Amino acid sequence: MSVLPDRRRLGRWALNGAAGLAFLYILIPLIFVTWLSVYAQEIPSYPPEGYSLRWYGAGIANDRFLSAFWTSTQVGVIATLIGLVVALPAALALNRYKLFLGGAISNLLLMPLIVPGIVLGFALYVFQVETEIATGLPIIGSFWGIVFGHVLLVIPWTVRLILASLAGFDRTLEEAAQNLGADRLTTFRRVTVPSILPGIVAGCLFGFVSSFGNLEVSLFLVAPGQTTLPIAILQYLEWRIDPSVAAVSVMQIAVIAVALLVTDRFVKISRVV
Amino acid sequence: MSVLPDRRRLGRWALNGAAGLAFLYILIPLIFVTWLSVYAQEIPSYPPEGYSLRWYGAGIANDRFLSAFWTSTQVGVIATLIGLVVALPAALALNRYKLFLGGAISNLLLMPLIVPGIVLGFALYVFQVETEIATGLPIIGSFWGIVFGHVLLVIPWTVRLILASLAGFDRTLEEAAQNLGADRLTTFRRVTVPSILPGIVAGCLFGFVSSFGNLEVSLFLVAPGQTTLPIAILQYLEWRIDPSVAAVSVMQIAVIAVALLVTDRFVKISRVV
Amino acid sequence: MARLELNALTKRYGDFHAARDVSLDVPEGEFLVLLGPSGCGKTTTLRMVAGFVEPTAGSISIGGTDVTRLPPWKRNTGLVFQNYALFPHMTVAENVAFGLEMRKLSKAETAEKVKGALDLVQLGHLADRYPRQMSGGQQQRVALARALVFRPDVLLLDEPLSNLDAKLRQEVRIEIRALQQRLGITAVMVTHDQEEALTMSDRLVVMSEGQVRQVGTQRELYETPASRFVAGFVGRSSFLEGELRDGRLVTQGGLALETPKPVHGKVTAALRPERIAVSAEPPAEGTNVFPGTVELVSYMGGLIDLHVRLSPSDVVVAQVTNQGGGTLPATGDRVYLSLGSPAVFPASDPHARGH
Amino acid sequence: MARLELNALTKRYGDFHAARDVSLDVPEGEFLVLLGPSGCGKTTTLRMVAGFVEPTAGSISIGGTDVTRLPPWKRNTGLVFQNYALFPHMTVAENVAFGLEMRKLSKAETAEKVKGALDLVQLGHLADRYPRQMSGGQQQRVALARALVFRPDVLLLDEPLSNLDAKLRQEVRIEIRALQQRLGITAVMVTHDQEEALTMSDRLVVMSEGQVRQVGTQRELYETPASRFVAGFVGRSSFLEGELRDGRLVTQGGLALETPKPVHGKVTAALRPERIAVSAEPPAEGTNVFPGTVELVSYMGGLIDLHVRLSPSDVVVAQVTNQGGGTLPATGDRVYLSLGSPAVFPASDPHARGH
Repeated sequence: MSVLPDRRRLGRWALNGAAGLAFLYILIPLIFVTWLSVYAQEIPSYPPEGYSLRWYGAGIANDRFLSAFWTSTQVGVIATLIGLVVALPAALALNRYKLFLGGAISNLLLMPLIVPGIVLGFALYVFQVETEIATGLPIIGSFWGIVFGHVLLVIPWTVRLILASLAGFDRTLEEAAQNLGADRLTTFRRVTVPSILPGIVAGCLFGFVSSFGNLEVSLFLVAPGQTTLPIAILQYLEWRIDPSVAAVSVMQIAVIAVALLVTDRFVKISRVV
Repeated sequence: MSVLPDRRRLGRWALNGAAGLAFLYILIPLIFVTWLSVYAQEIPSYPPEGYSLRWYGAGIANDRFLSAFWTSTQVGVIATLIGLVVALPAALALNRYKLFLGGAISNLLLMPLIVPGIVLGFALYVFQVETEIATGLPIIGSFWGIVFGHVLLVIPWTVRLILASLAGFDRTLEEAAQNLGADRLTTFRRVTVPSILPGIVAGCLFGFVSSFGNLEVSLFLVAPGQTTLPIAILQYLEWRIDPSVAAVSVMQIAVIAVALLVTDRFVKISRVV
Repeated sequence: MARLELNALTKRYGDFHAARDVSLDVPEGEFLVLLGPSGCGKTTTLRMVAGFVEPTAGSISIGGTDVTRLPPWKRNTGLVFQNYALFPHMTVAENVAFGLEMRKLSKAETAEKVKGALDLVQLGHLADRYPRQMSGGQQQRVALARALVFRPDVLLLDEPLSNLDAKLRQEVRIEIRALQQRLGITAVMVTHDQEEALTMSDRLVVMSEGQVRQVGTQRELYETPASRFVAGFVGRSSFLEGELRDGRLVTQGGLALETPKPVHGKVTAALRPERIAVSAEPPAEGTNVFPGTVELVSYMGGLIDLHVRLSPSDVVVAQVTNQGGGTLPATGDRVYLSLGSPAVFPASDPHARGH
Repeated sequence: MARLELNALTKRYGDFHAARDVSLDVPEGEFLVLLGPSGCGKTTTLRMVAGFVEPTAGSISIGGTDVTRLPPWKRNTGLVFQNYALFPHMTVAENVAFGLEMRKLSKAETAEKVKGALDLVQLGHLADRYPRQMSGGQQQRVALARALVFRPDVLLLDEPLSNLDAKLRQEVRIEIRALQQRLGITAVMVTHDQEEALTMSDRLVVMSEGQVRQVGTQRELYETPASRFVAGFVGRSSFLEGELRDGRLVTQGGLALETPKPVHGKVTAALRPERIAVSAEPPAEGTNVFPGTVELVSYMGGLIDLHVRLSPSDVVVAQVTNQGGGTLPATGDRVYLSLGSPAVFPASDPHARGH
């Protein structure tokens, strides 16, 4: 067996160390919140007095968390579906036709990802208030008002990830299908969609979680009685800090991590994200 | 000139229409907030009583906005630099060596992008509180405590975008440089870095704006006297709504849009994002 | 399995003619090859037949039916792509079954035909593999089975061998030709590879700049090229440029060649390397014998190319067979070349017909 | 411009020998070509010389200095890559200047040498272009200039022509060879293309399975292949398998061939297609004359391949030159082949030395 020269090995260890450090950086806060979630006592002090899983039960049993969770899920699912319906043809158009200002459009689709959430929320609020004043319709604080806002958060993810998938898609496959007798719709359904499925799935996953976890936009759009989960957590924390919030947090992280890993196994997200 | 068959033209218009719709969806709220920012009156009613640029002056002149803007900028710049220093070697390691669980690591690096901000902020808060209790150091609410939290937001962007750049980098270029007499460090500096510059620049840009615009993490980590711009805006809005917030929002959007387009011209971000 | 007729087919993109007045008549069961440099319009022509490019003018008929305005999925053609274009998310059997499904065959009938088609290309045992698990040669055979299974009227092949390595190319070449003959199917292939074109086709079409330059069998094209372009593109040729004086072609370097037919003006003579006889002494007989100096000996195993300078401005390549033993001419040697009767073409236009 | 010596060079990955006991001695100014199928170890050998692969055993010396343990940047070799590997963010001139910069030459000297190197490859006028603005052939010339400008001890070429199209390949081939001779530089090239290897090299090394199989000039390899493998890899051969009986090689189909030297056991005879004489009548003289039936006529322009069946189990390929006029043999014709004296090798091992 040949032995790597010492300096080459050194470089290798340094790089691997850096990767480990980045990983730890992200992991450590998650480890601490997990630790807190199994504290037995109510006041988060150090060292803990004992360990218990009771706060998980308390988190799940909390009516406000539960109803907020359902609101967040409904908003997320519907916004994701609307986002997908808009994004799929939009991505196809951006990929296929040299649109007037196509490059600028596809960059501006990134805006909701990088414009501060508070600015985006305020802009949506202003838009909905002015529309409500102008039309007299009850928009602000309505369920569909929130959904409308969240679609804005979903679109950049779905459009960009489907575009990434389309960039790797060989269009001669579509010609092959048509040559074999498939009309345009059948070709799309049988060949195009299965080929860009990783992008579609990843786009929906990222779109959903960015809607589900959003605080800023929701803050502006929800009516007093109706809250999403991030708002419910924030309100709970204003009132008291106990390990039940940690338990709710850990459950969210676990669900997202599992969704990410399962989806990745199924469609290799890492190739498109 | 050949004429496209009618159905093919129809499909083309439908796709282009969808792209336009997605674009409008994102643009409309921004247009409304821009409109509000030039209202002459203080109460955002409809129709406006007249137009004026005075709220831009008011936004800039507001001391709280100004000091919060500086805090956000400092935190963002420092967090981005630290994030880059960690991310560059980490991305190189993930790209070059088949790390133990390398795929899982690179997926988990996405976590801060998709874990709800409120959960992330709470986890960081718990971590810093427990560390403060254990060590006695004044961490929570300190400038470096905020920076530490924001580095977590920056890392996923920098690592993923540098990784994307590295995936398109032909390593025979490094061999060519070494064959021509460049040692490992010179090769990295003269060949590798210029080749992955688009990923580095895009990673820093996205990392910075996601730190700059972050509300949830900051909410947990700032001390009462010291606020970032998103928190300052939120606090202002709790007290009153007038077009000066719209003006501040428009200025932020404009700066980010310009940064995006200028950077894209310089390094073709669209190839890596 | 039908006659294919192209009638003055033209495709224009703005001012650029991708194909211009292409007329071809391919009888049932013929293997026709379109040969030409890249950009000559051969692929555009094939894609017009498949229905992916709409002609600006002209018409296409398959088996007597005008298909010019039909979409691709209503023409019964089987197209084999350069990059195979197998559906990556389907198994080999599902790929081959796709065309039959579209034709709404029963499941039992589909399964039987798929099996038959895969056996035809000797891949019956790999029916459940995915394309990515197969070699390039196997993938190309699956693509062939997929294009043949529904009995297309015409088989279209778009540079089907160019992604395979040299050894495999030879193998698949023979296989495609044998299959086409066995099934008696009309086939049109596009290639830029001369050897492929010569060994596979019944007839060849040489194209350039969107136009058909010559149609004929291998022998017709090689023995009687219609233009200087064809003489240079099909087989190798050395060219001598000159002017007609006293019934002879006189080059700038002063060579005077006898030409088989009376020509006039500026002309180009085309010489086939293997038709040039090389000798150390002046030969007893022969037309157009000239002395020259060997400039380069290119040893290529069975063949040896001699680059011989006949005058300050005239170099020709002579090809001799390596018969083993004996001494080979070396660089600097003085030799005599018998050029024979060259084909002669007008010098001004490479596409002008010769004499 | 130095002698290159490889001494029992071996590279092992676990149980797999990428290269095994490779010993070569390349004198100053020689153009040596490593030829072999993919995976034969030729690229590993080249990369060991450049310093990118560390040998498991053996040594490398350049100009008498042992460089086995030196990193790539301390060896003075110039490597030309298959994909050119030009730095995309530098202009042509900056690319070429890179090696000189690393050697800390003054700006004036660098500029002068860069200009000289670019003029050498006739690209002086494109010094300020970026690689992406150039054709493949131009990029490869820039890569050549970049590898030559700092006067490397050895020029290394890793399949330098395989990304170029056929016409360009011929052109760059001649150019590289001419440059190498003009500069008198020691060069080692890796290729899997026979024609490239035969036309460019002073000497050839045939490799397979990590081992050197034969070293020699084109003529030595073609005329006296050391093994059945070399006979099949350099030039074309038909093979007849048989057993020795009464001093003759008797095939399964019953042919009995005279062999030049006494052999024994199971053997393989290798026949060069162009050394087989074809005639319609039994020839007056000749060794190993057999009647046969033409099975396939492959018309390839200047050459025609005849696949002739001599017995139920023996088919050989004879190559005849197309001399025009006259009638060609057709499929089904009865012909007589004079096979001449074949090279004979033990049948068991394709790498065993012949007789």
